[in-house]
Amino acid sequence: MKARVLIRPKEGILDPQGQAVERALPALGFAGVEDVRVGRMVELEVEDSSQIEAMCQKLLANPLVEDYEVQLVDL
Amino acid sequence: MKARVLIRPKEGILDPQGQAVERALPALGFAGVEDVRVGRMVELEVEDSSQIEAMCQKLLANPLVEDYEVQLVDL
Amino acid sequence: MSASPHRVLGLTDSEYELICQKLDRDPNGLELAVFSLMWSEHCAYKHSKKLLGRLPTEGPHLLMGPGENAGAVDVGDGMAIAFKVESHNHPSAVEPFQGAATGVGGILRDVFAVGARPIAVLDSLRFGELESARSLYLLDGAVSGIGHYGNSIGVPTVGGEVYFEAAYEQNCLVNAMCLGVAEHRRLTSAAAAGVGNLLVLMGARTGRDGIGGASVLASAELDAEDESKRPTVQIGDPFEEKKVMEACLELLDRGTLASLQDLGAAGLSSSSSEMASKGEVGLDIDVSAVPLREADMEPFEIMISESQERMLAVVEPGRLAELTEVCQRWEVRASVIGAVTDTRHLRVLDGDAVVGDMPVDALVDDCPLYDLKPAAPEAQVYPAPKRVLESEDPAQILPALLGSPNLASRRPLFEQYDSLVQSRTVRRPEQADAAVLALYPEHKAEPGTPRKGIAVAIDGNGRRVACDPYTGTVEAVLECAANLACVGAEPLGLTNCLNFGNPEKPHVAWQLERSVQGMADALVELGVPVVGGNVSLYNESGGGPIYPTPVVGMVGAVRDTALAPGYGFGRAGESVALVAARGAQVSARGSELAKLAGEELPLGLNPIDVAAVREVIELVREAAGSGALRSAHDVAEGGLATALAECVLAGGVGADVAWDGDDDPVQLFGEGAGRFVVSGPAEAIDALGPLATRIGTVGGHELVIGPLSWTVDELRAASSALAPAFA
Amino acid sequence: MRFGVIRFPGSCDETDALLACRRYADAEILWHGDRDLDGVDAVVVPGGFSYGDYLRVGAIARFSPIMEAVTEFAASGGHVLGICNGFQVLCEAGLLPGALLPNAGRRFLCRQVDVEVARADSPFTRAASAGQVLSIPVKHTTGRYHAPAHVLEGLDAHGQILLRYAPGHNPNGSEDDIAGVTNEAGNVMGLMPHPEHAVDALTGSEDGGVIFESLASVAVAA
Ligand SMILES: Nc1ncnc2c1ncn2[C@@H]1O[C@H](COP(=O)(O)OP(=O)(O)O)[C@@H](O)[C@H]1O
Ligand SMILES: [Mg+2]
Repeated sequence: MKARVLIRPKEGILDPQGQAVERALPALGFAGVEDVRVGRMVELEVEDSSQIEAMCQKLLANPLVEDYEVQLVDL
Repeated sequence: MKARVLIRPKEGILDPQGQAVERALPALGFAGVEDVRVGRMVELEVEDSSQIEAMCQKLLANPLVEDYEVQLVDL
Repeated sequence: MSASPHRVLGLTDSEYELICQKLDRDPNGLELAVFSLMWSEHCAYKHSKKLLGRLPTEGPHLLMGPGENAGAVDVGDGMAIAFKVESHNHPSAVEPFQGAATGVGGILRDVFAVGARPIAVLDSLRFGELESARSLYLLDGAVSGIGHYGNSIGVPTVGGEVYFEAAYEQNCLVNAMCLGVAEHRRLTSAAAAGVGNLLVLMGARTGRDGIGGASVLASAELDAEDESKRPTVQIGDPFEEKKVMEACLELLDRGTLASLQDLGAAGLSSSSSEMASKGEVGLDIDVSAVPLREADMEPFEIMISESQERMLAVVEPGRLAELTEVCQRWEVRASVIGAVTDTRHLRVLDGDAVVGDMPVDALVDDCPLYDLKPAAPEAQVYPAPKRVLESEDPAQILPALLGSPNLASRRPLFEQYDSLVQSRTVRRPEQADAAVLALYPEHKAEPGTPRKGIAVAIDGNGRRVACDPYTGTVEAVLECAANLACVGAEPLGLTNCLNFGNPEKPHVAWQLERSVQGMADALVELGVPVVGGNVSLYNESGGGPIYPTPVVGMVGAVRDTALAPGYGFGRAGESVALVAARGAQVSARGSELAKLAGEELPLGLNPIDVAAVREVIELVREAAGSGALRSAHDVAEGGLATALAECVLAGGVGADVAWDGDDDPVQLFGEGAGRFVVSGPAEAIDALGPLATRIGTVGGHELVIGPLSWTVDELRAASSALAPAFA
Repeated sequence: MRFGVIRFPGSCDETDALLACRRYADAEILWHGDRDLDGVDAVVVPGGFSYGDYLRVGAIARFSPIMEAVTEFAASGGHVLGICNGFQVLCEAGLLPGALLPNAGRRFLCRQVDVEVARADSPFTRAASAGQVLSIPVKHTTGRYHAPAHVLEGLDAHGQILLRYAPGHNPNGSEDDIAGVTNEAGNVMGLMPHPEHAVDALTGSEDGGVIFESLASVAVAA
């Protein structure tokens, strides 16, 4: 089973990368974009999807500063 | 409208981060995990979702080495 | 036959016929692919090999000259410094971050392939003018990529240079230089030796990276077809290379390997045939034993893949276990993929099937070499720079020069590089004209015991070479030597990268020929040998050729690094002097001032009396090396006033310089080889003799030049012009 | 007194740290795959790019076998010093509070900065004096110290902040100008600046030596 873990900086934590994207967009002609957050995505093939939660907690995300969300993509 | 851009290394392109995670997982007791790819996620609020494609091409992704996928999350 | 495969691969019809003759048959697809790469400009030096023969390659300190992955010089105590500069121009134009990163990765491999531990990287960069969004993008990407690779692998980036000129708008240049340190007895050759020995591929798995890169990306003009080359961009993995490097250095230290070679352009094809050629042996390679990143790769793809972070070693069968043990500990893949034979053929097997069989000599030595057909142009071929400076008032000109992208402070750039790791960096960027590195960081300061070291600088002002390929190149060599002199270093050897346009064009051939001659003449006069280098041709596309850009990197020995002066003025009350070669000339021709004023590039610069410049270089070197001087700085782009401003900025203290009222901008801002600004106690300055003229005194918060004055803060603000490029 | 300096795959500053330690005591390299600390008196988790900084800085290295031994060593009161990447690893391992986030300026930054010693009564700073300003380089992309508000308050209350960037020298946007912190017990310290690159005037500064000197003197005293 294919799983996708989306990881983003927690609400309230400064996200300089997101800010940089937000600053760059108008110059490229894109107006009306707000609230840009840059995070990570980890995609993996797992046999046992019940492991994913533990993997996120232990390795893939740092729960102190990051939120995550798991998407399962059955094939 | 909230959009989420998922960016991953292109098929066939070396993904050093994915490799590193894949190698680390067994030691942590997670067996049966394969095909790990580490990419980025950009979340943003856009007024006009038709701009997103162009934003990806121009700024958010590097189409030379990355594929991307857009998810729209209507609120 | 419009689409003959050999033509698509870049071979001429007559080259193809020659290949058929050498094989006594038509090559198959794999063989054609391998030949096309081995006979490419990049690997065979078709248009430059004859010229390179003019460069002096012998000197008292030389240990290993051109021909190996990196050259090496003796620094005493049984220690050697190996070094080389290499280009990664085309890959960087396609994808600046990965192009520059893998450029650093590649030059690091060349250095540890000869058994030296990399201790420093320098970068030499050329982009179009900064107003161009593309230049900004390339600059940002290349700098980030160099930092990414060098920082992550733990090798400090201690110096470099960057210029912005419209001539590089379509073709940026990214050259990287690396230095490594080794005991003499550890210096290793790439020559495969010992029939029956095993060929081991170490490091990353092989993917489709850079397929076609060497023949297409690395030696053809870029065009709108860039798009189609994109999926084969090479990705760098400094973490992998770090492990491979540690494993290789440990293996060499134990004496486990018979020889070692990096995989660079043309991948396995080039590395294996070079090893076989140097060792006068043959090699059998089984592509089915090569670990792949993508399962379905064809044998020819495996042979030409440019996947990064791979090394090829030859090992005696009895020592394979030792090799495997070391590699396992470093978590480095190692696979036996073949063996050394006595056939003098490169045989490629896919399991049991022979899929290619080529004489090594044919691959490595038999590519036809071409004579250049140089012809001097009748008029300057480059358009005049855009005028950006209206004022003729020296008070305005100095800040304009300091703020011009070619002269502004490089701090926003080099702060992105770790310049300190390995704890050798005695003089950092913008402290001195050359980086100074301690040879033995583990030694402690002991009174009376010198802290031995080396110094390194890299130079090459393409615009001046465009004005005069001969004199411009002489100047580049002299500037490097002058930079070393300012920290008291005695030059040991030089590496160079020749970045030029299409050598089949007569005026480019002329630039190349004159430039190499200038380099050769200057080096003979200085007594400095070339230890190796690289050639990058065909740097042109729609916009015409780049400025001819020979980049030279020089390494020197420093007796006591603790004495090496920086260029910042130090103590109030000390004297400032101009030290100039006998008959040194100053002119606005081809200067930065002329560029800002939008003047045409002249055809021809004032000739240089190299012997006279050598004399002043030696004078400054002796004084700087003995600790007599507080500061020493060579006068280069922007002339005397700019040099003074740089000394003020680096020292954070002003200076008062007498000026006889004549506010001729040429005297203040004109350029020419063989001049230095030094400071120190009056007695030390006077001891320099007749070539030195006291011109002022250190002190205060302003730079005063006769009737002109600028505060230190004004100067600093002017020179901070690059910061916005990295905001 | 013997220091042990850990070498992970991708460590870069471990040799520098080893040489720095050796100016004040004996020191040896510890291999990430080993499970014991060879009886060393203090552990240094060095800087660099362990596991390439892939996924998230420090995230993979903290699972190395040797980190189990370091965790036990710390629990029993042993002194552990994490420098830069080592600081990141110790935070990931939960041996230190908080986390290190990307620099406010996003880029890698290598710069000599001034750092103030906030407390000189710790085993890591006892050779310094309170308020002393040390010139030490930083070099990192991910050095912005962050902790939730209540944790920050606790740090202050328990005297866990040992080093602060001097006014105008905060290179990364760290909260409260924090450059170095300890755990509550005070025996584990992490800092972003690189004291091991500041132990010899020849290469710019010897101010960082006080950290190693402090540790060496505690272990000897103990
Ligand atoms: N401009 C030059 N000056 C002197 N030596 C050169 C120059 N260009 C190339 N060489 C030498 O030719 C040899 C082949 O160079 P190259 O193909 O770049 O080596 P590699 O494949 O190891 O990178 C090297 O030994 C190199 O030092
Ligand atoms: Mg090589």
